[in-house]
Amino acid sequence: MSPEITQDLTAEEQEQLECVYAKPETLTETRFHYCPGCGHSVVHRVLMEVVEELDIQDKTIGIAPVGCSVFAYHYMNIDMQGAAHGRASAVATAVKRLLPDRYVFAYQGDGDLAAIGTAETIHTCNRGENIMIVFINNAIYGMTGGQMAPTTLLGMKTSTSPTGRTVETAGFPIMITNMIAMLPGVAYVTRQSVETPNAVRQLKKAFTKGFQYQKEHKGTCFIEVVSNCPSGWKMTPLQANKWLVENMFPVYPPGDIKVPA
Amino acid sequence: MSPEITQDLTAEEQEQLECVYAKPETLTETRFHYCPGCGHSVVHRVLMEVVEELDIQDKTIGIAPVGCSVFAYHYMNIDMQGAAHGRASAVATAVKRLLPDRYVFAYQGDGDLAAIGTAETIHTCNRGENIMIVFINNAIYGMTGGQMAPTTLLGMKTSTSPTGRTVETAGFPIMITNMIAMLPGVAYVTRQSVETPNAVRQLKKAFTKGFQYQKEHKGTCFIEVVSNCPSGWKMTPLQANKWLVENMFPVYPPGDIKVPA
Amino acid sequence: MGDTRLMKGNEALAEAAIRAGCQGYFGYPITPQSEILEYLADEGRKRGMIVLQAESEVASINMVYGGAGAGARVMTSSSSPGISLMQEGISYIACAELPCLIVNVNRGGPGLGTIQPSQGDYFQSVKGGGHGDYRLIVLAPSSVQEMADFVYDAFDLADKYRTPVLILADGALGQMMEKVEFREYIPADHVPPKPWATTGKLKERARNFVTSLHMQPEQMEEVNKHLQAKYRTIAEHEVRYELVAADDAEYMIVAYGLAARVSHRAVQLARAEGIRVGLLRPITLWPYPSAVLQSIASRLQGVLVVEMNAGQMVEDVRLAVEGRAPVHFYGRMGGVIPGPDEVVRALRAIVHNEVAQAAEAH
Amino acid sequence: MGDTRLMKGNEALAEAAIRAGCQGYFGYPITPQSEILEYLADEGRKRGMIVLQAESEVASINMVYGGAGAGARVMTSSSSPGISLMQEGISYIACAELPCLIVNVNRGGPGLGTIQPSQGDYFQSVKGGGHGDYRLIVLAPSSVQEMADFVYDAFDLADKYRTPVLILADGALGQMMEKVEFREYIPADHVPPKPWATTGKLKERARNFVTSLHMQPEQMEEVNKHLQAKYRTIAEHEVRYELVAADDAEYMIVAYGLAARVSHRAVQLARAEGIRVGLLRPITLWPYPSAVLQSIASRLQGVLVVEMNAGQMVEDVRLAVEGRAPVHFYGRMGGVIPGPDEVVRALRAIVHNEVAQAAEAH
Amino acid sequence: MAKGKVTFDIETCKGCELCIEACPQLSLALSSKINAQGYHYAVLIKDNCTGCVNCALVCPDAVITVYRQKKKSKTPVARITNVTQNITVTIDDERK
Amino acid sequence: MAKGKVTFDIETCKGCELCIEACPQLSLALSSKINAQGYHYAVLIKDNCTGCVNCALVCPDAVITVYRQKKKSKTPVARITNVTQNITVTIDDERK
Amino acid sequence: MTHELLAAGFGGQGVLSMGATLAYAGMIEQKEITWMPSYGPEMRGGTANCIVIVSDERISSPIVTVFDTVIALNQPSLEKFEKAVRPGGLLIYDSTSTLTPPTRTDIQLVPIPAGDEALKLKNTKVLNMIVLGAFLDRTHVVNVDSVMKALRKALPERYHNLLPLNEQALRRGMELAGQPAMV
Amino acid sequence: MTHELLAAGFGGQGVLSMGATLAYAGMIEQKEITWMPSYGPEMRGGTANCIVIVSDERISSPIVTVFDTVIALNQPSLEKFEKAVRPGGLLIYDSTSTLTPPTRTDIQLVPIPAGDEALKLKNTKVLNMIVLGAFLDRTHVVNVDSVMKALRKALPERYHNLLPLNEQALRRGMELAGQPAMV
Ligand SMILES: Cc1ncc(C[n+]2csc(CCOP(=O)(O)OP(=O)(O)O)c2C)c(N)n1
Ligand SMILES: Cc1ncc(C[n+]2csc(CCOP(=O)(O)OP(=O)(O)O)c2C)c(N)n1
Ligand code: SF4
Ligand code: SF4
Ligand code: SF4
Ligand code: SF4
Ligand code: SF4
Ligand code: SF4
Ligand SMILES: [Mg+2]
Ligand SMILES: [Mg+2]
Repeated sequence: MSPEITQDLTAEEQEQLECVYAKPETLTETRFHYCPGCGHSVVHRVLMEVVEELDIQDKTIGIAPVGCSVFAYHYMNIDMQGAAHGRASAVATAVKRLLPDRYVFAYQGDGDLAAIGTAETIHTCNRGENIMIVFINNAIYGMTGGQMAPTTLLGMKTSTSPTGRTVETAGFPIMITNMIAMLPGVAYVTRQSVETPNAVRQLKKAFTKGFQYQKEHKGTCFIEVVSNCPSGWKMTPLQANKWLVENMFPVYPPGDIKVPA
Repeated sequence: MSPEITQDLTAEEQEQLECVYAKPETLTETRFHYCPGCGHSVVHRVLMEVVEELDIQDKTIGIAPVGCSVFAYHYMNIDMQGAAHGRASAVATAVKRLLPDRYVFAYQGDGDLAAIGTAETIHTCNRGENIMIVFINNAIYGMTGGQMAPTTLLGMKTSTSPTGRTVETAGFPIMITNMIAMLPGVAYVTRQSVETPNAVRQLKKAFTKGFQYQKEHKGTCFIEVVSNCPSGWKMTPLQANKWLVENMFPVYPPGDIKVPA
Repeated sequence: MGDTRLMKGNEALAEAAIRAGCQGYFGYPITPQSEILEYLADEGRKRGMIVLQAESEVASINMVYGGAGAGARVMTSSSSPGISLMQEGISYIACAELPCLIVNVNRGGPGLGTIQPSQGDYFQSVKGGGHGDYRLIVLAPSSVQEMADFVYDAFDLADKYRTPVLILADGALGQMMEKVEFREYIPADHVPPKPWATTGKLKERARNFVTSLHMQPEQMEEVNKHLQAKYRTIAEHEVRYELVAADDAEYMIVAYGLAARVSHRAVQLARAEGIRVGLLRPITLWPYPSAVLQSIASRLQGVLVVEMNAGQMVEDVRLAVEGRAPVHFYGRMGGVIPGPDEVVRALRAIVHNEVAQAAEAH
Repeated sequence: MGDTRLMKGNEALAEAAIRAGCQGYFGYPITPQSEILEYLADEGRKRGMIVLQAESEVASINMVYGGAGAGARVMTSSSSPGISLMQEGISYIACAELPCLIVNVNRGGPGLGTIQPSQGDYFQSVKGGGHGDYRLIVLAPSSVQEMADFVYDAFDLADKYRTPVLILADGALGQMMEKVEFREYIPADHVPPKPWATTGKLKERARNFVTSLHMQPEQMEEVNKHLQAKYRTIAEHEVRYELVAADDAEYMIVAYGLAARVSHRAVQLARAEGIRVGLLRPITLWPYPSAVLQSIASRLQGVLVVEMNAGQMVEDVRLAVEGRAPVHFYGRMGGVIPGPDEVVRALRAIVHNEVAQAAEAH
Repeated sequence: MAKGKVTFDIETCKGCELCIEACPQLSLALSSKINAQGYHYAVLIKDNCTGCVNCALVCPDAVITVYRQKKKSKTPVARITNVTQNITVTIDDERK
Repeated sequence: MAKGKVTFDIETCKGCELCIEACPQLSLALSSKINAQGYHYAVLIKDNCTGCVNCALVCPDAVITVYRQKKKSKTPVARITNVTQNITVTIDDERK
Repeated sequence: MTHELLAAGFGGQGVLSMGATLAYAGMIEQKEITWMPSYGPEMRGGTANCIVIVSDERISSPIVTVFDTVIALNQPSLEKFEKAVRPGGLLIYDSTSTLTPPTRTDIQLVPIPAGDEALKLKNTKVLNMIVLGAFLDRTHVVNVDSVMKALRKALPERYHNLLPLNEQALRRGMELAGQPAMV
Repeated sequence: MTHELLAAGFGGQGVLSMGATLAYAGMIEQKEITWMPSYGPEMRGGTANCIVIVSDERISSPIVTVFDTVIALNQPSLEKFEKAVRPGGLLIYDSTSTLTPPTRTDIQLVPIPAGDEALKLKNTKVLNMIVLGAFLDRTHVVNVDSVMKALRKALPERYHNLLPLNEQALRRGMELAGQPAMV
């Protein structure tokens, strides 16, 4: 290990350097409670960067789920509601219908969105509610300690699939995003991730588009983020991201699934 | 009108004719409570004909929904359970898992299956439960007096879409059957109808296949029947069937959507 | 006659909601209350209301949560099984202190039951069908006029106390027609603004968030203490009831909703027979008019509780009477409505029995 | 030591379910009870049980309906918000008379609340959180041993009376470890066969159907009368409770579950101070041990109800005591557990106050 | 004689006319009379029924029983078992 | 001097190492010290940072601020309005 | 004055709307009214009935079990509700569809051949108005002008061409009720 | 005999399993026991504590607020629970991680340099066993053999190679506790 170098900016550096990246103002001072390396907080930050850049902090209302991101409103410096488990899109529907000129998004985990909230998710999208749904797919129930999710991969061990998920007991991992993409009311469907700088840049573009389309009344925008859960997966953050690329991507390949005409 | 002819069989006729069609024994004596011309009872009868022909009355367990067919167990002479609104497939799941050698089917309307029961329907199918789901799509809530269903056509007037269903308020009619067909656990998906003798014959074949595949553990069989609701549609039965062909079929075209490999 | 109309209770309630400035309705069809959704889908939409037929009652109540959280005046309605499905959502709404109106046009249970009128959901309404310690203000109309009037009241109470208000009406009140006069809606002046609503974070204020989650038990206990204090305030100020022929009464019937109408007639019939009986009709089922009952209990020879269920409110009556007078119960279940004659018979039996007992004692 | 093990309450309950021959478990994760599902997903499956992680609590309870209707011994478990979602299903199960076990490991509410132990769901459990007139047999364990033992009992009661049984345990009982001895499960001999189950219509019998629907109110009233008669039978035969130091008691604490354990200690401490206090621990919360309370009430100087909520069971106590003794309440909310010292303090305040009042009276 | 015939459980008929529409022979019509439920019920009005079963297939209320000219009997005329050697059997087809 | 630099909010860092993995310059490492949360936090160990922002993009805890050599200033040096006739403006680029 | 009426018949016979029309007319006359349907299962068919109370005072119970008048438009209703008429009360029934006439002697029986008369008026839908006419004639609970006003208000414009026919039916019913019982 | 213990520390320090081991040992000695975790939010991190009661009699409350012994493995726990020791009771704490030592004089203070000792044993995971050893030495609530038996039963086979190290740690803790307080 090389000797440590000055960690603060020197006077000279202060003069010559300009800040090109800092935590956005749209995040509060509160430290994230997430486990080390968890993708949730990256997504939070990127989302808030976009809100900052589009200058829509005063017009954006977010809906937090029940899941590890239940406290999203502690971090995102915007008006938010915490929905009951699975119902974020129903809550978002009402907010948007009653405040149609606001930007509304629901932020949900895979248990929340694709298990208990399946009906609300599908009908919100089928109605083409003019909102953005951010879907964090980490293939596990993070918050409750690592149970199988509907998106858990086959063979994956979790506390409720101790010998690995099997088709016989639990069926295949559900491709909810692809089902959603079929619905005519849905304008934009994309699958993103946050395990590399480039992935983060792509996600940012996706969020920007999502808000743009919402402004243009194009219909529902659905953004899946294939994410990790180092704690639930019982891996280090680096292992988790590697595992994600090797195992999640083959089943949930990143990329646009539907774009507006 | 020609003069009436003997309505009973003459002695001679009794000698020379044989019965080629009669109500199956697998239907009880109870008269159907359905409105004149309603498709529900045709489907009931055809289903029970198949149970009779396959000689599986003692092994078949049906789950009735909440909807006009809530009293299915008064007509079908088999063991049945009446599920809560929307939950027939969850009920069927448990019955089948606990009695795996029985034939289990859920019988559900469009409100039951595709609105309140969306999550149960999709997850039952995603788990590939080895059951048959019979889905009566009459594009309306018959039982409660003609409210809009998720499958109600655009422009269709119902008591809750008094000026016709619009995309803005209610989104597009949901293509739940096509979504279901995407799920790998689902073996057989077909869309049938009962407005002509031939359609009835086709439906019978579909039911026969459904039970056959269940025997072979192929996974979920999903049989949609595009049906009518003369009362809800405020039409005579003949008008209703004509309307069905002209308006429902373009949106819900009959035919197989997925067949086992 | 101005704004007097002949309407079903369900329609009157819906019309009153429009007039009360309700901005959003979210609901799912179920007999015997679908007319509320149907009326609003027509009239409400025409008059600018957001009316959404949701995919289920679970979705409906969570839409109400969202709409109320966004600061709008919103409501839902359903009937018994549908209300059961809303219990989680109601508990959330109560805890997050969101003002809204929930209407239960009660049908016969349990289970799928019947679609006929019932009061079987009393316990669920007043003791909390959902989890945790919370209360709903529960208003029990007994005429079509009240189906309309209580909507104004309900919305104002909801806003005043930031609490969900339930209108509990049996199916008959939803289906029957009476004339109803719509007075102009003037929001009560105690109705506060909603600076807490999530309408978009303005620079000049901190972000608003609506939640029912508090990770630390001590924090959650504070939330509970706050709620309990609020409930005490409500209990002090918002008890409503009607007393009929109570002054000289030796017996009191206690009944609400349709059963109170039936009992009112029974009081008239029984008085004609010389039985000195009065009627207490609780209008708020929570907070319950315990004090009035308590204050008259000791001069009564008996109390007869009449309900369209197996005996639920009778517990609240017994809690108020606390042994000061014998409490009797007469009920019909599963969608059956008692007639005034039955109630009189039940009353007569009590009176005679007591007279007999008194005689025996001598 | 044989089959004695050190286990969490949740695990003990799950192990007991396997031993009781439970054939199907359907549930959805939620803290603080996910260990039940997790244990069964491992051990239960290995030992032949059908264990299905459902897509939601709504699905779970309806799977329980299906499984019970098919004649199998089945169960589900959840915690407060999840149990609220089951209320419609529970009402259906009660009405269709399907035997099954429901476990609520109660956490702090309302709303999303906390995950810490609470008794905030008492009302929901005993008064019926779902619609219509129905009852659950409610068993309240207060140790890990009872978490196991009551499972045997619950399944037998469920089958005997064709009724859903609820085990109501606060979160602490699920999470704490104690030693637990698994006695062999011998089905009670009153456990009847299930000829009504839908297992396939045999030639020799009419079809079976499971339903909670009865279109005619008169029919539905009959169903209700039948249910009410059954509930009366249960109330007569199945009341369970524990009395501690009651013989010479001038004061009684009434508490269940964890609060009863805490209160037991408080009794010991208070007795050491010379306060003659006993403990009534209801084991069945419904049917409630009203009779025993009633029978001792008049010789008491006071009753102190201790709950981990804002005061719910206290109503049942007051209904039983009916003014024969003053009833006091001490509670903690939102996931906070009272300590024995707090309970003693509350008791002391009552005793001193009464002594003071008595002195004043002289 | 026609090749087929249909009979109706007239008290169960709801007069929906679907059978009438389905009959390729136009053999059916509603009666001018009503049954106890208040419905004009379906009746056979022509002697040209072929026993094609169409009407019965579409009838929602399982009202219709259909008869058709008997096919050549398929019931066995004899039962021969335990054949250990080649034998020859001739059937006399003139039973009636 | 390097073209960029990064600073860390070390008390917020959870030592997940994602930034280290993401840095193309291999400029980062975990410190041997721990912060109050108990984590070994990330630090800059080389003087070769380009300010590419990669580390900050992947950091889950928004710990990292990135600086880069200033671009030519884009702030206006003068403000010219209401031009009614053609004019010529020359900028003296030697401000420093 | 308080009048308590029960009207019963088959689903399609218009008993509910007859009751509603009467209630509306009562409202026009500034009376207190209540109309209570016995609503059936969530499906079609079967019998229907409603209670209508018209009164000068606040109406206590909308549910009564003994009526001043019962109107029965079919045999089952007649059988079911004959006993619900208070002694001295009225029982009006459609004699066209009645096989077994009522037998009570302590009440006034008013058979109206409403089915036949409706056929004569070439519209079976007005059967209910004929019977309502008979009711008005016998009770004067409201007057016929109020009923016509009620119909005018309650009927959508596009059906207003049917108003004269309805009036004709009402008046025919009044006539028939005026005649001595033809039992 | 009844002994009531509270053990508290950071999430990863093994206070819960230390408590469970003690409980298991109690069970092996046929005592009554209860182990009550204070379980935290549904997410990771933060502090953890548990109450362990070992008794010869049926245990009434598993919740107590005053303890015979408090074991504190970090500064926040020490500050929070110092006052929870009953007068005359024990306060055992990891002196390695303690910045501000406890100040009460009416209780026995037992500082154990567990962090340093664990480093010496080259496995920070055994810190909890060192402290447990100290506890056993001072209280004799259970004996060390029972604890070893408990570990053997509770640990999965694949970790049995760690048993000797654990025993070493336990014994080291007993030694340290035997020495006079080094405050
Ligand atoms: C009605 C209800 N059921 C269950 C729970 C428990 N619960 C909380 S979060 C969660 C799932 C979390 O998984 P996911 O949605 O994938 O989010 P993650 O934590 O993985 O981000 C569950 C089951 C609850 N709070 N409410
Ligand atoms: C929880 C609940 N919500 C609503 C209802 C009322 N309800 C009964 S049937 C039905 C819908 C019927 O429509 P569908 O499923 O399409 O069946 P159909 O009658 O058209 O055959 C509804 C909403 C109910 N019984 N339970
Ligand atoms: S449990 Fe998983 S999803 Fe939740 S914060 Fe930790 S790593 Fe992230
Ligand atoms: S309402 Fe519609 S679906 Fe129901 S029975 Fe009548 S026609 Fe059939
Ligand atoms: S069997 Fe065929 S030919 Fe005969 S009546 Fe029926 S449809 Fe017509
Ligand atoms: S189809 Fe059946 S019910 Fe309809 S008219 Fe013909 S016989 Fe009658
Ligand atoms: S900005 Fe780029 S070069 Fe500099 S430390 Fe971060 S990743 Fe490395
Ligand atoms: S990515 Fe962030 S939290 Fe992780 S080690 Fe680097 S600076 Fe720390
Ligand atoms: Mg997840
Ligand atoms: Mg339908």
